[in-house]
Amino acid sequence: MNELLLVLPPLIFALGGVVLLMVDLAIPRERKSLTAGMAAVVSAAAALCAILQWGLAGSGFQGMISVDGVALALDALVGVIGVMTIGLSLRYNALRGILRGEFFVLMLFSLSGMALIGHAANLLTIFLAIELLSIPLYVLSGIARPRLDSEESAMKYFLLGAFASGFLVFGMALVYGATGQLSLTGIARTLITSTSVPLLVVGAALMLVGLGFKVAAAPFHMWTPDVYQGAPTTVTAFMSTATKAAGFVALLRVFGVALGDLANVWQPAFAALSALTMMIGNLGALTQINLKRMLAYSSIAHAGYLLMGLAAGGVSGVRGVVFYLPAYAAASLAAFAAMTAAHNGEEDQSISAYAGLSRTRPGWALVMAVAMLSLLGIPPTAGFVGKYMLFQSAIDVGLVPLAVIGVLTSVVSGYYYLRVIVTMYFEAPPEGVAVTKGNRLSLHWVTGAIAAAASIVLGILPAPLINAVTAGVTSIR
Amino acid sequence: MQMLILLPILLPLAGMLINAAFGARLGHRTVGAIATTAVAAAFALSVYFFAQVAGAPDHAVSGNFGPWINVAELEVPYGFRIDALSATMMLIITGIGGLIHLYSIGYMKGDPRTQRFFVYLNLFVASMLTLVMADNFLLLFVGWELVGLCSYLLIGFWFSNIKNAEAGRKAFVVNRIGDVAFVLGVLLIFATFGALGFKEVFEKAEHLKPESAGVLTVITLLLFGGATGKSAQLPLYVWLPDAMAGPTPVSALIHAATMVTAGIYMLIRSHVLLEHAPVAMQVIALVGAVTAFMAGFVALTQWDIKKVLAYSTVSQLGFMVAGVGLGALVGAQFHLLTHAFFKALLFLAAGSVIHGMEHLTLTTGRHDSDPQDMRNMGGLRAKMPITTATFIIGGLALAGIPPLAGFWSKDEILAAAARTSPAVLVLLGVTAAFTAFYVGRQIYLVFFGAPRSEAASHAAETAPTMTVPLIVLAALAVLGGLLNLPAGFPAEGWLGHWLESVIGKEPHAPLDLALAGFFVVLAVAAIAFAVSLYRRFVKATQADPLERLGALHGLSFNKWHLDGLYRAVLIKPFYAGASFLARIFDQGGIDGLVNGVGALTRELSVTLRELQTGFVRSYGLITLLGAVAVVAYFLFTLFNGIRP
Amino acid sequence: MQAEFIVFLAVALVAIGAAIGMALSRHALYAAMFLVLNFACVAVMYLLLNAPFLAVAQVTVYTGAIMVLFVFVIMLLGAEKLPAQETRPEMRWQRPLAIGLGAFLLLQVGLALALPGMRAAPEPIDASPLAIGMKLFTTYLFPFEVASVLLLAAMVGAVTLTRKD
Amino acid sequence: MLETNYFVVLAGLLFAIGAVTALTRRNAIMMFMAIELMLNAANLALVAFARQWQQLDGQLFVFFVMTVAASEVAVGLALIVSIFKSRSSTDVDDLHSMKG
Repeated sequence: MNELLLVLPPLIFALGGVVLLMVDLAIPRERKSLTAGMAAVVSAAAALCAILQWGLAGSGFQGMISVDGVALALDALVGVIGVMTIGLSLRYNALRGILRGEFFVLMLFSLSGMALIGHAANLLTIFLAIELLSIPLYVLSGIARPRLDSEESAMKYFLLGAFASGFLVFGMALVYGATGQLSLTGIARTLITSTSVPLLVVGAALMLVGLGFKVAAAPFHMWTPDVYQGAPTTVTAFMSTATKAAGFVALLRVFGVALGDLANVWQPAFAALSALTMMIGNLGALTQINLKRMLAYSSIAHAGYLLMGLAAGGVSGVRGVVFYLPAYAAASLAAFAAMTAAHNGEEDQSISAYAGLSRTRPGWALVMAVAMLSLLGIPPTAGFVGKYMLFQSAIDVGLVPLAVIGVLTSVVSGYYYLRVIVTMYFEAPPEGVAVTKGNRLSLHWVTGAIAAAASIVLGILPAPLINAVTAGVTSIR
Repeated sequence: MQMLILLPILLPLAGMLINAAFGARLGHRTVGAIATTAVAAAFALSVYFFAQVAGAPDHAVSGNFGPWINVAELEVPYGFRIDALSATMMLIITGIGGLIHLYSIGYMKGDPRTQRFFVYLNLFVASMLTLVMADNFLLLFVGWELVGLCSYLLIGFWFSNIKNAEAGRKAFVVNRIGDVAFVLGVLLIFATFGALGFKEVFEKAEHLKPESAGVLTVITLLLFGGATGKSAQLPLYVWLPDAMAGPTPVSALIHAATMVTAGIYMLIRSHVLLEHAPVAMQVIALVGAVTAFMAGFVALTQWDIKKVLAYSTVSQLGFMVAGVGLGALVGAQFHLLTHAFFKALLFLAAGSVIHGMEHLTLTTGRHDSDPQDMRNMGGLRAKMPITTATFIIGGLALAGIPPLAGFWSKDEILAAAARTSPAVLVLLGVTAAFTAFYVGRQIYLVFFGAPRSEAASHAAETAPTMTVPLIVLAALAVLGGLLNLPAGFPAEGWLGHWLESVIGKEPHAPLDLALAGFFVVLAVAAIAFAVSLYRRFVKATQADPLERLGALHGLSFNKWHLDGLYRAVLIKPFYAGASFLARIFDQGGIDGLVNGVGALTRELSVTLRELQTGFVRSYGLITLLGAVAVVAYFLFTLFNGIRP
Repeated sequence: MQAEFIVFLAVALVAIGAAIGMALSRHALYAAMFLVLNFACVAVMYLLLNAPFLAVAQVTVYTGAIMVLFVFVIMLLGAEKLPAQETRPEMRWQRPLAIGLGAFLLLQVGLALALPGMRAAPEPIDASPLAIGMKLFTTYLFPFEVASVLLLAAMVGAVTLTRKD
Repeated sequence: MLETNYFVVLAGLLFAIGAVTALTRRNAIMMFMAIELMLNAANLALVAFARQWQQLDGQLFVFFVMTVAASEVAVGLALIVSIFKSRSSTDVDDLHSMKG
């Protein structure tokens, strides 16, 4: 019984999903916001539980799972992201006619998979957790059917996701073959004595393909722009923040914990992938005229910055990653919140549709501007602190060229992030757009404002979070 | 005491927040009053701290407000420290800033976006104060980035003109290129010294082993790279002339008096590092001198009243940078100070002139001539007496005519150059002559002779909120030289003594009468020459008398043909094969290079996006390609002898 | 040894043949049948590898359930006839590149295997259904529970995607 | 006894054929079947390695891969059917409205 406490947050998500599935049957179609509210409560409870469990460490279920600071941090982060996504989906999903009970049930299942990744202590658990997070997401991307772009998005995500899963499993098989171990610590233990290192290395590389796909690292990023664009925006917001966090923790667990002693083989590859991802993400975003697609490329670029932390490794690199994940999530959620708020119902994704937003919706323009500045990394936003930590960790271990590429690509990113601000503040609104003085106090607005405020607060007062993250990272087991 | 040190930053910040939240309901006059009061109060506090610093045993007041970024080995506090150098900068920022706020009330009258203007202006003052009060490199960088952001927002302030928005974006991006160098410098400082606080870094730098001198040179050059962006030096100066698209008070405050001196401040602040990197010092001196010369040369033939001042600013910043490179830190800071006085004055007076020139348009609605083109002016001294007098004082101070402020500060830098580097002396000396010439040309074309357009003949003096700051600044431009008189004068070298606690004792020379006399004669001659040339310029459509110089005039007027040069030397060979790119570079110029790099990046972006075909199977193919590549890379590192 | 090897070789060849047959088949149903054949061959391999219970599961789960579902969908959609390959000009490099990269990947895996060589196979251990069941409900209890959630999620997902509303 | 390598090479071969087939067939169902082949190849490798190490863990992993495959099939086929309803096509190349 005690062992269940070790996986309490993911358990809450999963049980919440099961219960909600049944409760939802009793909720009439027009009252689905009730389902959303309950899902938010479940999500918040899981996050709260993770925070209350802070400091817990141990492993259980015959070494299948473990808990440490990073696991709890991920639980809390995805829980909060879950609550905020639900906050955004009420209005957006209702306008698009996808305010369905299953939406929230599937989200909770996906959240349980994400949370489980942090607790996984075995390749099998990691594999199952990744599938548990992915399969509901395939469905959520396509939930706006029969919209063609939503269907196309789901199909592309599904086919490529399953393809990448194949690589992941094959890689795991090879690693198992080389070490005879499935548990992460077991692999770490036998790494030194393994007689078939090449097999191990090929297995590790194939696992990197599968996990790199989840975090949208180049060259496994190809699905990202299309899927993000076509999926309902709330799902996109969820994917770009929560999935990325879970994916990076998976990379951390597989490569940091299990293959840590092999670091001098995989770290150069991580550095190369990081550089490639930063370049492709930022270049791709540069000439986008579609805001959602631009944010998708921006998400790829940020996977590159995060990979830099893993390539640098050590406490300082990993700490940078774990700090940057919530920083990025806050900014990204703020951006998507503003995006879904700016238009009613049928969203116009082109950047030019946001012209003059500072006059028609001043509050949302501010939220969007804060998000852009944080993504760009202008002090004193959270994005700056996070990027600084990542770049510093790279310099510290001598990855100077990588840090230079990072800084240079952030300069490039200035071009497209600022274009959004220019459009909102320096261009006249299109004809016939009503000016809204002040924002009605809606759930949507509160969510967006909180995300934007978090982007600034985490930049001005990052110390408590940095302390917590440091404690979490040093407790990795 | 601890908390009090934050007040100079918090006051403008509070002014900004009040105006941002309630400004719409307060009315433009109140908004302006609040903003100005906030900065004036910050000025009073700066004076208070100035006195505190003078009285403090270690000549500094500091406050630490807990950690900002604290990761075990990296502890960056919210630490502020006011020492002699910071206190001087604070007085400039809040003093001149306050005057410019006051001036802006009149200048922005009737503009529907006054509220936003003052919000940005207050934010700028707060950020600039953060920059000079920070006690570590990272917090300095916060201010550094925020002033850049404000500058960007204010350049593009009149966004209805798309060119303004473009200029703003260009300023931001070019500055970010400088920032890349600066960030890398900061990262390298931490990697080298394990600290970011000024005190720790400089102490460790003093005891650095000689074999690490190479690192110091790299760090110093990277920091200087940052300064070339913010302080508009070659090759990144391109943004500053364009930045004049913003409102004139902004040009005065941000792009002449304060923000552009941030690079100089940062270099002086890091003088300990500089002193251990003689090679970097030489580079800095040379870049400064060449920038001064080239920009001064371009200023000779410009027609736009603000463009002349813009290039002049670049040129004078070059003087300061050269001063830093020559080791004349006091001279550089002194020139920074006097330049802030007289260049702010010149810009505000120019703004007043433009306002006066627009008088006809405002009263009759007629709009027939460019109010910034000096060819359309002439004879304004009768219509705008205060503006004329103050402009002439500012101009003569800039030209280095004794006993005005500019003479003393420029002389110190020239004397330092005479002591150490003949090449720099020649470049700066010629620049001084250029300066006097374009000042004479500008003053004569604007205020003397007969009006050359209807707008000029109907110009009118501007309101007192605008003229009072002019008078105050003119007084400062006259008296500023007293702050650091050469040895042998009463109260000699006050600024040098004052800064001793920060930059150490610098030898203080008496006035070299021969050198000073030579340059004064040169300046007077250049002004006289300019006046004699432009006496005959009576019609707006007339050709510039300087055109008789032929190729040289073209060189100056077309800003060194850097367009063609860059295209021929750098761009054409580089992209010879890629003819499809050629059209992008037709815009040309250093601008062209900046735009060209941008265009190249965009081209890359478009190419990259063509790979994104939309076909799921081709995505899968690239995934497979990535898989094969990653496996190969893993095996490669493995077989390269690296075993776990 | 010899006999075992011959069986392996024969089954392996059939498996490869079936896989290639699926890859080239013009008809979706034939492709599905080739895949069933391939799965059956793999089941035989499981027997050779001392995994009798898995072999049974392979036949029941894969060929019995999964492939039936495939065939059902193929017939439901009337999608038996497959379109001609690669008519789009932008996809003309797809096939050669895919084959090249696939071959390269195989080469890499082969290289990794060939170098150190695996130890000679040891004595077989107890892989009876009982042993497997014991292990599944002790060591693998937690993953088992996760798998049940996964199946539930998939079920909800499938219904969500096809339900009329 | 048969060497483990034989089986793993066979698994690699099947995996590669599966991957290539997934990329060369335009029909979504075909692509999906090829991906099943890839998973199956991984299973074969797992079982071979399980025998190599004298463990049951590799075999048990295979059970879970089968479960995952079944879930993927359920969702994937539902998706294909759902898209077929709106487009009357299972050709993945028809899905390229989003690109760039």
